[in-house]
Amino acid sequence: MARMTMREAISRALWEEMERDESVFIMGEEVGVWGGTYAVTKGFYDHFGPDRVKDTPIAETAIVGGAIGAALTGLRPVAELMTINFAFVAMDHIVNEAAKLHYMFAGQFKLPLVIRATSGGGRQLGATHSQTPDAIFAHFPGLKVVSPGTPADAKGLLKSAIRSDDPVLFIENATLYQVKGEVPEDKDYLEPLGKSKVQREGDDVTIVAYSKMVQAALQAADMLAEDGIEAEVVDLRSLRPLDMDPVIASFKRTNRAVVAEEGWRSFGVGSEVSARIYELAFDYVDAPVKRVAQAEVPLPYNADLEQLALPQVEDIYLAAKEVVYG
Amino acid sequence: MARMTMREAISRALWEEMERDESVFIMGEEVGVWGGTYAVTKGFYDHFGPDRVKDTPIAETAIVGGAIGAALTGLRPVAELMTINFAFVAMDHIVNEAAKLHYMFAGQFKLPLVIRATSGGGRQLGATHSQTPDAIFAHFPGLKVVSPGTPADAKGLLKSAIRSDDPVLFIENATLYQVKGEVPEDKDYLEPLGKSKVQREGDDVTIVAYSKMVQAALQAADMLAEDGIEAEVVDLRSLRPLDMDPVIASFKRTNRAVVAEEGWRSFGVGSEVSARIYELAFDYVDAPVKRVAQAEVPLPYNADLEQLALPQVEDIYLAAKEVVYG
Amino acid sequence: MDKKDYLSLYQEMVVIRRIEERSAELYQRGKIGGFLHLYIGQEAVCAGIGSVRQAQDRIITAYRDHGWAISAGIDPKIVMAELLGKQDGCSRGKGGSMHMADVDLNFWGGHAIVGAHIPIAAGLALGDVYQKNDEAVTICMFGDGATNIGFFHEGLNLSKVWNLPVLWVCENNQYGMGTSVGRASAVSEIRQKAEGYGMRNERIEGMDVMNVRKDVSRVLDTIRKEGGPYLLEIMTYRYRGHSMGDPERYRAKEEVKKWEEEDPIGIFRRYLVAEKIATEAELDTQDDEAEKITEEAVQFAEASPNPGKDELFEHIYVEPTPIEYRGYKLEKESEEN
Amino acid sequence: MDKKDYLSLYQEMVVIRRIEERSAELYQRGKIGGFLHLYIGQEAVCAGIGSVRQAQDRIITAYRDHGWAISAGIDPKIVMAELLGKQDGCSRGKGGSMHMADVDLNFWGGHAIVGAHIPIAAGLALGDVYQKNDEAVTICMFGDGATNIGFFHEGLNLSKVWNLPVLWVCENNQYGMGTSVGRASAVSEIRQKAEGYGMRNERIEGMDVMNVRKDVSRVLDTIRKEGGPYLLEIMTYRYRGHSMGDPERYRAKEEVKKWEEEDPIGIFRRYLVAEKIATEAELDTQDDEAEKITEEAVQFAEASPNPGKDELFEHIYVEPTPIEYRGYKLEKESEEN
Ligand SMILES: Cc1ncc(C[n+]2csc(CCOP(=O)(O)OP(=O)(O)O)c2C)c(N)n1
Ligand SMILES: Cc1ncc(C[n+]2csc(CCOP(=O)(O)OP(=O)(O)O)c2C)c(N)n1
Ligand SMILES: [Mg+2]
Ligand SMILES: [Mg+2]
Repeated sequence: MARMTMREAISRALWEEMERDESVFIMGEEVGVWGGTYAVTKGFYDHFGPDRVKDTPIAETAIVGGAIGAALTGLRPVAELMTINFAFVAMDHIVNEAAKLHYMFAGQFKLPLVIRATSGGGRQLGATHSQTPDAIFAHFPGLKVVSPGTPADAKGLLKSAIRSDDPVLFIENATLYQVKGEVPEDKDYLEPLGKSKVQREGDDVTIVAYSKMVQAALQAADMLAEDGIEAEVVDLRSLRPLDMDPVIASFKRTNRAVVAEEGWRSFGVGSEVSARIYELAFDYVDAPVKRVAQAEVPLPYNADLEQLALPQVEDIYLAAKEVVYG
Repeated sequence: MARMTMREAISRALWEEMERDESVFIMGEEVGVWGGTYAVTKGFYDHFGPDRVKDTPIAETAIVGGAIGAALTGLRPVAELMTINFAFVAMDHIVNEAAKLHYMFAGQFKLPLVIRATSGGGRQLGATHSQTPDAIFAHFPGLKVVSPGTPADAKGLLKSAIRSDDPVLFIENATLYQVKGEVPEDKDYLEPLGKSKVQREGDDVTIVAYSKMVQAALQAADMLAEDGIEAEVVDLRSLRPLDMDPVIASFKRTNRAVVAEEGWRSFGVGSEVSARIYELAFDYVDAPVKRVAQAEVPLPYNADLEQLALPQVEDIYLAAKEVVYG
Repeated sequence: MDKKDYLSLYQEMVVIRRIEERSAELYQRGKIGGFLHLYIGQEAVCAGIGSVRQAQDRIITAYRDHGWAISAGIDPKIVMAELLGKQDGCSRGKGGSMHMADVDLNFWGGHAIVGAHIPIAAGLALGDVYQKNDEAVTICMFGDGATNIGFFHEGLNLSKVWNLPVLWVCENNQYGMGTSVGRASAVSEIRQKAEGYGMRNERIEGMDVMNVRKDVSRVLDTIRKEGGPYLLEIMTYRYRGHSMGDPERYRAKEEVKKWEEEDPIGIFRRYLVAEKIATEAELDTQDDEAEKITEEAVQFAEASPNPGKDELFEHIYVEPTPIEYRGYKLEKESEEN
Repeated sequence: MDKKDYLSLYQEMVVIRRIEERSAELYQRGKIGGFLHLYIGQEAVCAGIGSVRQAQDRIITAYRDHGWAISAGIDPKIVMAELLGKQDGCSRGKGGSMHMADVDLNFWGGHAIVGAHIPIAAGLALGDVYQKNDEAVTICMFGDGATNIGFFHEGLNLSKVWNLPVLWVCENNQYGMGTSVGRASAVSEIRQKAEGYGMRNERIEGMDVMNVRKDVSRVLDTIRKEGGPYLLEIMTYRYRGHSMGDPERYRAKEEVKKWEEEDPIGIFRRYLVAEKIATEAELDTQDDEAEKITEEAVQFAEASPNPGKDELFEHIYVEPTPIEYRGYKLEKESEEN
């Protein structure tokens, strides 16, 4: 175990996988000479060289489309989209090509492909650069959508994503890069894709979250503990496949749940999780499931307005109290 | 009133609005000389001429982006995307530009824009051409998402969409084009955007649906009636804004609901509607809300497999019986 | 090429023609569904390229792909089975007309979103460069209409910046659906677009298979020798509508007629006779053979079983992954089982 | 131009420079957030174009837009207020650095997605053609990096096919973030891309505002007379990093120095003195004035109030529309009210 930031954990995962397997390479805007816009690939260009750390033109469909093609030849590209907001530029390649080629050609095509992108708001980047639209990608069967909430998971899940033979959209919340945690140093440390995980145990209320909201939920849980409420925090980690087992197991004990996500509420992650809780544990429901999410507005630049729109630790705390006390 | 197909109703709405307002024009692939791939704009080119019925190159970002620009100058473009599957090619312009420009520039930009696209499967067009991903567009505040289930609504809603000063994604289910119904002939017949509507009354179970599933729900309701179950069918008509009032009013009487959609279940329309029913009418719930939706696979070409994946009238019927009898 | 090769090339073109003709019939009879884009009129392009490309050259094309599937080496039986959506189809009935592929033959489909396969083709070539498959060229076809979409721009630019061995082939059949090149493209010669990428380019005639062979093999040699991409615009024509429901309001019957006189099969046939490579009788035998192959393909396809219900949930992912939600009906069924 | 115009043009360039310098400071002090892309070094482009375009000409650009906002006529106070996210900003603090606009001045923003505004610009011009605004030209700026994205291709092609009056301006500052033109673009002269659209094109020098004025007014005349699009590649350079967090590993300090010697403000200043249009002392006065304007802008912006909380839900739609779901916190608050 070593204490490191999520940025380091992700960087390590990439580095180790590139060392381990020659077929892994990185392509994207500014991943090379610049060292990655979020410094995740700093030092990679010098170490692995331009053939394995490929700076691309600003051309998202060439990045994802090119990575798909390379993956079809047996390579394991890690395509970087800088931010998920630019994923819309390559949307067709993500949801119509990457997600479907394996199926449409009845298994002939294999796409061991990872698409990395940062998600999330809170940095005053304005409406087009601050989205957390993770849920919409999870709508598409054929794609795997992963988004870690802790440094350890970031490492273990990214390594699994790279080793996976399926196309994985790997979403990193940019404001989590500084978050520190204990990370296993084992080079074969893998976390399974499509498995939720209990990040904190508790019997009074289940807080379901993923990515940044896991950190927020853990903080809210600490606040709740001071009030005598023990919250269990379940981290979805993957949005597709979505593993409800730990959520339902928890809910069957707590009978109360809050689902927290950074993105918009409508047609979001909370909608799906909430709907499934009722489907899978109807008889265990003691209070309406609460959704904590972003206000339904394009995010404004002004810092105060932006924070007003974004879900806060306190919102989770209040929601949890409400489901507990009614 | 006149009996006509949904194709005719949509065609009429377009024609009448173009006659009424010089600033309305159509642009898209094959809308002109060809007469529209689904024959919706047949005769328009000859009547309105090439300046108002503009054939475009195969360039979806030019179609939507160009329409946005034209709308900013005060025109009312109706941009046609042929099918919603190609909307992914123009995704950035739909969700990052059309949905956000008004907000980002604090109201300076107005986008009286309609984007028309056909949605839905069932015609053996294969995975990339058969999607019903309507829900994901409804995730974005700033965009209005409308999808009619009857010929009359198609006319009244499209006319409202064209007259609206907001960007509207108008989704037509291609397999509904042949469906007939009574349509008001009034040239100012408008149906409000963002309002759900009861299409059939009943006290035993609420079936929430939109687009093609409205027709399926009405058929299922007839079958249920034979079993002595009176279903109320609520047609959402708009996915954003999503009007829950008629749904909740109905549910407070029936205490049971089925939500039917053609698209995939996970992160779909049923997720949102189901989550909201519990939030808004928790104390009225007698049985778990049931979601009827498409199997979670890219749609295959083979007709039998495709139908197996698509939600059928019988599925709604069975789901309704289950929520009624438990 | 020896005589056998000539005859088999001729036969291949006729088979492609017949398979398309039968497809049209089967479509009318409801045996084929969805979109059906016939290749009739363009046979010299796929037959010409297919006969000079090497096994390591990857082939990738758009939805007008039956001819390409056959020229890449997929048995017409298998092609027809796919058209009918059967288990024995190359994509087991899941892909249909627009999604033929056979990876073992280095044929990478069949892609239905206009131009989306262009960046993918660049990626295939990147894969070869990365893996030092020095002799491999990726051959990527697209229509004239497809050259107006952003994918084309991003794919072509990348191929030039990274010097990828791609033969970009625009099959210019002069229309994208009902839109003539002049109404959709800023330049009337598609090859001129390559100038914007400083890319070698050429426009060639595509109705004469011998001509296609000659030019394409020369260009493939150049790419193999010098590396990097090359754009070839091949002039051709489709005799039928864009797909089966085309009202064909956009072109005059006379125009189609004029092009039908330059029929690629007729041209090749006259050439073979004039050059005394084959007699009319020998070619008639090939025609009969092609007829037989087509008939057998239809019979095979009709007899091939539908894919089983379980196929629906096969191939969503490579790795075993729980399908947490199926369709409602299937949920029911599995509960009953 | 009379002397007053020269002086005000000079002053404008200095104001743009000072505003950017102050922005950098304010960013360091945390008063400006998000991304901040400085225009320093490129002033001759916006000042030159801004001073020759006519009121009916629409201006649209990317996120490096402060200079464009000022040259379009937005008061530096308002620009600075937007940078600080204040109520008096041109986008009421909602847009920030990347989203300045003033529709009344025919300045259409400020767009943050690389190249996405290019098809929008084509649409603006289409609007003018449709409405028979015969004298209007849409002037659309984008970077060298942006010419590699599909939007560029689709927008340029459309403008040529429909013969739209657009002046396409590539501000070639030689890098897209850390990637030099040569590493991202198939052609080293961006203007060559226009050849792929059969579009008139030219590469001009962009450090000398008089030169920019001359060439651009000539080209605007041509467009007004002949219609249709024209691509102008304007060579320039940004002295600062791409945005505030740029490690600048991709270029040598000497290269920046070399370009700083060709400073557009210095060049113009020397020109004005050499041509005896103004004395050094007069220009110093302009500098002082610019300093004052900048200082006032900062003071104004600092004093401007934050937008009220209600602004959050303003401008989602033009039409009154129920906001069925707000953020959880706001829901709470509104219950309390
Ligand atoms: C992105 C996208 N837009 C539109 C379509 C619909 N469409 C299918 S084929 C076609 C015409 C393509 O023309 P061209 O590239 O010339 O190929 P051809 O059909 O002539 O072989 C169009 C518009 C599509 N499949 N994908
Ligand atoms: C579609 C998209 N991809 C990536 C980015 C991130 N990005 C912002 S600016 C930029 C570089 C653009 O370079 P250029 O067009 O030359 O303009 P300059 O910054 O030099 O003015 C990049 C890659 C973006 N905003 N949008
Ligand atoms: Mg064509
Ligand atoms: Mg640049």
